[in-house]
Amino acid sequence: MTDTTIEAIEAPAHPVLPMASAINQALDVAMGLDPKVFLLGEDIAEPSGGVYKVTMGLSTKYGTHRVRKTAISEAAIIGAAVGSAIAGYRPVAEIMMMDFLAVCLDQVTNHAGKIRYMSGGQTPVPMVIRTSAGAGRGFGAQHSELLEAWMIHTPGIKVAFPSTPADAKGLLLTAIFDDDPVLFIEQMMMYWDVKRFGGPVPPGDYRIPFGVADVKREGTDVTLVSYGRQVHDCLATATKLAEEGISCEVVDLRTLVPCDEAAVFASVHKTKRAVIVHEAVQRCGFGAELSSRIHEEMFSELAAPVQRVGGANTPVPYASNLESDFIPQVHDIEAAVRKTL
Amino acid sequence: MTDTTIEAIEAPAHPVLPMASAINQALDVAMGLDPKVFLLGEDIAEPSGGVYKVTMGLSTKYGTHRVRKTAISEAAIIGAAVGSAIAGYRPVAEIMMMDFLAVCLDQVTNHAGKIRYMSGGQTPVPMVIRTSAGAGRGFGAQHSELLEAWMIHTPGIKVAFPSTPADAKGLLLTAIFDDDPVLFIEQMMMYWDVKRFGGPVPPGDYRIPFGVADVKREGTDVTLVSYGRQVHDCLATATKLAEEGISCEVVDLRTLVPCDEAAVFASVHKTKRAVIVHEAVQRCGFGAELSSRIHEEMFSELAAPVQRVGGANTPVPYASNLESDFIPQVHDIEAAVRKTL
Amino acid sequence: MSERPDAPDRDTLLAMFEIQSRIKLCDERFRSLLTSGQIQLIYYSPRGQECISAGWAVHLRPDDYVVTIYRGLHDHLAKGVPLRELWAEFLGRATGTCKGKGGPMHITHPASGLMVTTGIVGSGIPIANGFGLAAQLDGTDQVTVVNFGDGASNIGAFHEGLNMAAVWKLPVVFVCQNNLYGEHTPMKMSTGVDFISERAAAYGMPGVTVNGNDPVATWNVMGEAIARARAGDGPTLVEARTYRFYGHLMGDAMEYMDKDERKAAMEADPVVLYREWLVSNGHATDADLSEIEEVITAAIDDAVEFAMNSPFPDAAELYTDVYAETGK
Amino acid sequence: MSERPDAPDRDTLLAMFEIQSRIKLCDERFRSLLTSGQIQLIYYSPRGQECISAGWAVHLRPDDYVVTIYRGLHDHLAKGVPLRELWAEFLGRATGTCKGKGGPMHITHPASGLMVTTGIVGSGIPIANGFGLAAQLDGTDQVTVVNFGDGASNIGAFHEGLNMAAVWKLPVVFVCQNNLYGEHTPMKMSTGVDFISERAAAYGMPGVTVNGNDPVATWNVMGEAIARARAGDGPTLVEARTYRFYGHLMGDAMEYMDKDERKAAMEADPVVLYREWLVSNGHATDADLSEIEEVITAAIDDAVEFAMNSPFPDAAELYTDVYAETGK
Ligand SMILES: Cc1ncc(C[n+]2csc(CCOP(=O)(O)OP(=O)(O)O)c2C)c(N)n1
Ligand SMILES: Cc1ncc(C[n+]2csc(CCOP(=O)(O)OP(=O)(O)O)c2C)c(N)n1
Ligand SMILES: [Mg+2]
Ligand SMILES: [Mg+2]
Repeated sequence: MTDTTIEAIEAPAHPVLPMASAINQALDVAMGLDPKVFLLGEDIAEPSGGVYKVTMGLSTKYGTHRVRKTAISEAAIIGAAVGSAIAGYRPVAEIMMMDFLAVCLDQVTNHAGKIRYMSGGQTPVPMVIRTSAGAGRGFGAQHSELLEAWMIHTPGIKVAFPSTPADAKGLLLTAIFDDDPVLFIEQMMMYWDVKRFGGPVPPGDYRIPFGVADVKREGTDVTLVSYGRQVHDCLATATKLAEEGISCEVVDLRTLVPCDEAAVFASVHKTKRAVIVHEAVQRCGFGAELSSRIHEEMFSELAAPVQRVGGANTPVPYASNLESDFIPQVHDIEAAVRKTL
Repeated sequence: MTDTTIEAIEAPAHPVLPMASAINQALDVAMGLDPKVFLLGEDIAEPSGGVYKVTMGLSTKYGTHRVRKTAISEAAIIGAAVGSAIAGYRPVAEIMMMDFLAVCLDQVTNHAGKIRYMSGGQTPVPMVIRTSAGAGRGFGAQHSELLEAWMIHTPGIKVAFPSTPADAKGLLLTAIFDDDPVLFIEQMMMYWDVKRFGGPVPPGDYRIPFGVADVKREGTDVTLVSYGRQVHDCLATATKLAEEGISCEVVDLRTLVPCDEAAVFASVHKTKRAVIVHEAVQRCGFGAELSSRIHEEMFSELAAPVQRVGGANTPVPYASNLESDFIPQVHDIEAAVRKTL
Repeated sequence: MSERPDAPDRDTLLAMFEIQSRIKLCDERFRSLLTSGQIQLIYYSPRGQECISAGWAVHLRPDDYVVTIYRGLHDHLAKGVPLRELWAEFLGRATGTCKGKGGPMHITHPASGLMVTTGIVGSGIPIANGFGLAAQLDGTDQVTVVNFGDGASNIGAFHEGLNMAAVWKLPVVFVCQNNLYGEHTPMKMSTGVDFISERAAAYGMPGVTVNGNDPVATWNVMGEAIARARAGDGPTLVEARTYRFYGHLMGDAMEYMDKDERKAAMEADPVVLYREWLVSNGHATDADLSEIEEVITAAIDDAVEFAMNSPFPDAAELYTDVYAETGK
Repeated sequence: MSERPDAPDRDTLLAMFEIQSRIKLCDERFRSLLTSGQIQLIYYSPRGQECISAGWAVHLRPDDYVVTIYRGLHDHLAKGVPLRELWAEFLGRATGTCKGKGGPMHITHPASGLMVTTGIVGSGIPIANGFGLAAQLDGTDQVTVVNFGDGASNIGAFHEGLNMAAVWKLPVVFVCQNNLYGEHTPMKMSTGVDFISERAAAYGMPGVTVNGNDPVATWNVMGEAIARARAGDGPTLVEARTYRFYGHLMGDAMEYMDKDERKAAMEADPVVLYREWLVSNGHATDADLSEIEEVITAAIDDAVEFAMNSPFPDAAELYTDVYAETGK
């Protein structure tokens, strides 16, 4: 399957699409393949096809019994997904924005995440929670958070976080057919911006295995580890620093649970330096876990302490200037890289 | 104020009490000092005085208008605390067990934690959320979790986590009169076990400032950083290893937000080695953040990578043997210490 | 205790007695072993609520789904969870329904249709909708019965779950076992209505209150609600009024409960009264019922011995069943 | 449009008109500046819902509390949030109510009694109880009015909040501004009842539905509910039926809305009809009302200029107001 991945990324033949279309394709393919796959969430049916149009066309094609519009009842949405998953379905629930996980977290962590374990393996919960997330759109403190760290700290839930349309499609198809609950994080800013975030998307039933990181750029001096939209900022940083002869390798984790630590260690083994970048608040973010793991496993090899670049330790502010200061930017990544040299 | 602390810990004169009584005293003192302090939560009033008897006697003394029994409606409990706090009260809300934070997290993180910021400082939210937590009582996966990492990752909320009755009283009084929302974590196993966890409790209005760690044992070879019940396991480990001539310093953080990094760095500056211990799941736990901070600030000084000892990366199992394997034990701490030598 | 024109046939009457007795005898065994210190666990006695579970159980098929809560022993037994595996799970043994990893608060036995037991108040309700939705999408006539307490009717999950079930016309029966207390708090101190069934109207759902200590009345009400769900006519909220004989959990001082109220409830023990009614109305002889009880007692003896002699889970079990693949 | 025996005095009638017009004109200015690209922000138009806020506002004192949601401009203005600071906050400027850090979804202005604006559906309801509880404990007769939509009545916080308010008899008025849609979903597709007010009975609370586009009827219903709360007689659920003229947010294609339904609603513009009614029944001359409108327009001109010329917050503001002490 890794081959498929590499193939896909090399293949120029595939049509360039925005991430939203790639996600729509994955849902379409999954529903076509398996009648047990259905979608539920707020406003996801036609007309409208979701507030971000990600599920456009699907209720018309598969019917409103399989693309189910719900009330504003997130706990009921996740609960219905949990029960139907145990009963043999593969529900894909949409939580409109990641901050809203806070109103249904009990169903996510105490139930979706623990039921397999509490039942001694008798009742797996094969479901996906798709959620859009991220700052940068002037939505303010309650519509901009990235909370993957909460889930990573809660055993039982897998976490996928794509950076490209192809990865989004390949990871979502894998998520839907995975036998565990998967939180699938979609950074809103990438949905429809083809210019900045578009990419070639392989057709059909294209899957990317979980736990396999993707080296998006090879380099020799510093390893930049990231996921989601920040991978693009890491690539921009790498391009910028290349002009000075600083060679950055960019490792895109793609899934955080499971996490391809081996790929990270292999890269750091080569570079002896690492910078971890994510948009989520830095304090107690996933960067802390990965930084600890690298230090624990490679302490003697490291030429410098691992650096972290994350969101400011604040709620997300509204004012545009403050909001962009909150989000890690290329110059922040660049500064962190220099610290390791 | 730090003086009071040291004084208190030296003073043998003070009566030895279980942690539950120390917490009860703090609530009593606070309600006596300030009519704006009130309590709300499930079953907290007389008769019964709470399922763990921590609030015993208070509704009789202060009336049921100030010690308010509620329905099983955690979101309503925290919401009422948020609103009344903004209106000038100092509510102390009880969430019976920490796992139940998941049913009201939106009120905690999106509201209590962000309202000061979102209002540009106009509306502080001076409230406390007391919650009992921790494994070891055969309660299973949904009544045993420690979730401080979720809160530490969510700017706006302070976190206190006492290890002794005196600290519990001093920190709770500070929490109640602090102008920010404070999550106050009480490890259930310590409530009434005077033999193992009892200690002298200074009378009256005794306060311990936030952000001041307490060195519970001095040592020269390795720094053990912990909080809550695990501090006692660290002390036991230190006693055990002392027999071999290994000298452990035990730093009790007492509050995690704010965190007394200076005290940790000072100790590690002396020992060059550190082990961080907590009961919460290790992956993405607070140990990851602190380990990263130590590596980031003291990399060149460290004789060995910082080690972490946390809960297993699993839900909390029911079977007694598995449950104790889940919880970090003295032999785990000992093994981690040896790794640093 | 005269004859009841609304009573079911003899087999059903005896089937309900068998279930009630199984619950009563199992509970008595748990409490005696706990009191004597032979076993140690956190125990939520269902004693007093037997007739409710028996009332829905006899209407259900093995392929119908049941969801319940920490106070679930009566529901587990009513749905047919086998005694040996149940006892072993309560004792945290490798031979338990959940390999000892779930415990009493999380009994799960899909083979009997006991799908989820949750320790979070109210959270089984939205999950039950998922089972109902699966049956509806499958086009089967499977029914889901979800049990919860009076206190649970004040939490958000109740509201969201009942609304979704009503809007989607799900084949789910919401059984509120109203024992008048939520932990140490009387219902009237926490709840804006006198009857939980009044809340059904907020969802355009039929709601009914029944005396959950009256086996025949309960059987009738459950029968109607389950038939409605099976016919595809949507959900029902059934409030069955009952009483907790032994407070919230084993060791509860019950200082918050009215002594006379409790005394009266225990004197009107629904299982005892039902037994007398069966005999006095000639549905069974004392001997018939004693035989049923003896068979159950023997089965409990066997289950207790099985559980006590079962091994604890292997240490490696700590790390399995977290994800489909171990070691992620 | 004949005279109304149930109408308030002239001052009140004109006060309501002034509030409605302030909302209408402010909204029109926001939309025109957004359309012309002179400003950019996510904008939830309250156009069509003016009469509801005006209806409660004239019964409130400055020390009464109001809680609202992202679609809150009408409520903000009705409670008296000053135009300059409001506009500056919408534009994310240092001079805004919240120093530009909260934005439109979080307008807060305690001086006017506008205590909380939340972006999380339903979450203002439990918080409103806290203000009501504070007033009750203080022994004052302050009233709290909390505004939310029809969609919000399906989320758990609504249920928990109304139950607590009823049990504690809190001085809170729950105003459901029912504009028939929750984002892109018609109420009937998501809600088990036809009238949100029917849900009040589930808490033993009075519930009433009023035509929220009828200023006089709304004034009367709000007056009763607010008086009840002020007298210490507890909460009320008021459902005010209305319509969103411009969909969920600016840029909404509204393909999910019935064209004729929307056309009809906009033709029956409540602010326009009210203006005509005031004139035709001699409560005011066209000139009186035009003068009110001109004053408002001038104030908006001033506020827009103030906001546009205000600086963005200082970079250091990112780190302040997270905790009482900066830098924790
Ligand atoms: C969300 C949540 N809050 C609180 C608790 C603690 N708790 C366990 S049982 C219980 C009482 C529930 O009462 P009720 O719903 O009437 O069920 P009963 O125990 O009477 O059968 C409470 C408050 C919990 N388990 N979950
Ligand atoms: C808990 C939560 N879920 C979903 C959303 C996304 N959302 C924002 S507004 C809205 C619709 C709310 O409808 P209603 O309550 O009727 O208010 P209206 O917008 O019609 O005024 C939704 C679903 C949210 N903000 N919060
Ligand atoms: Mg009860
Ligand atoms: Mg609406």
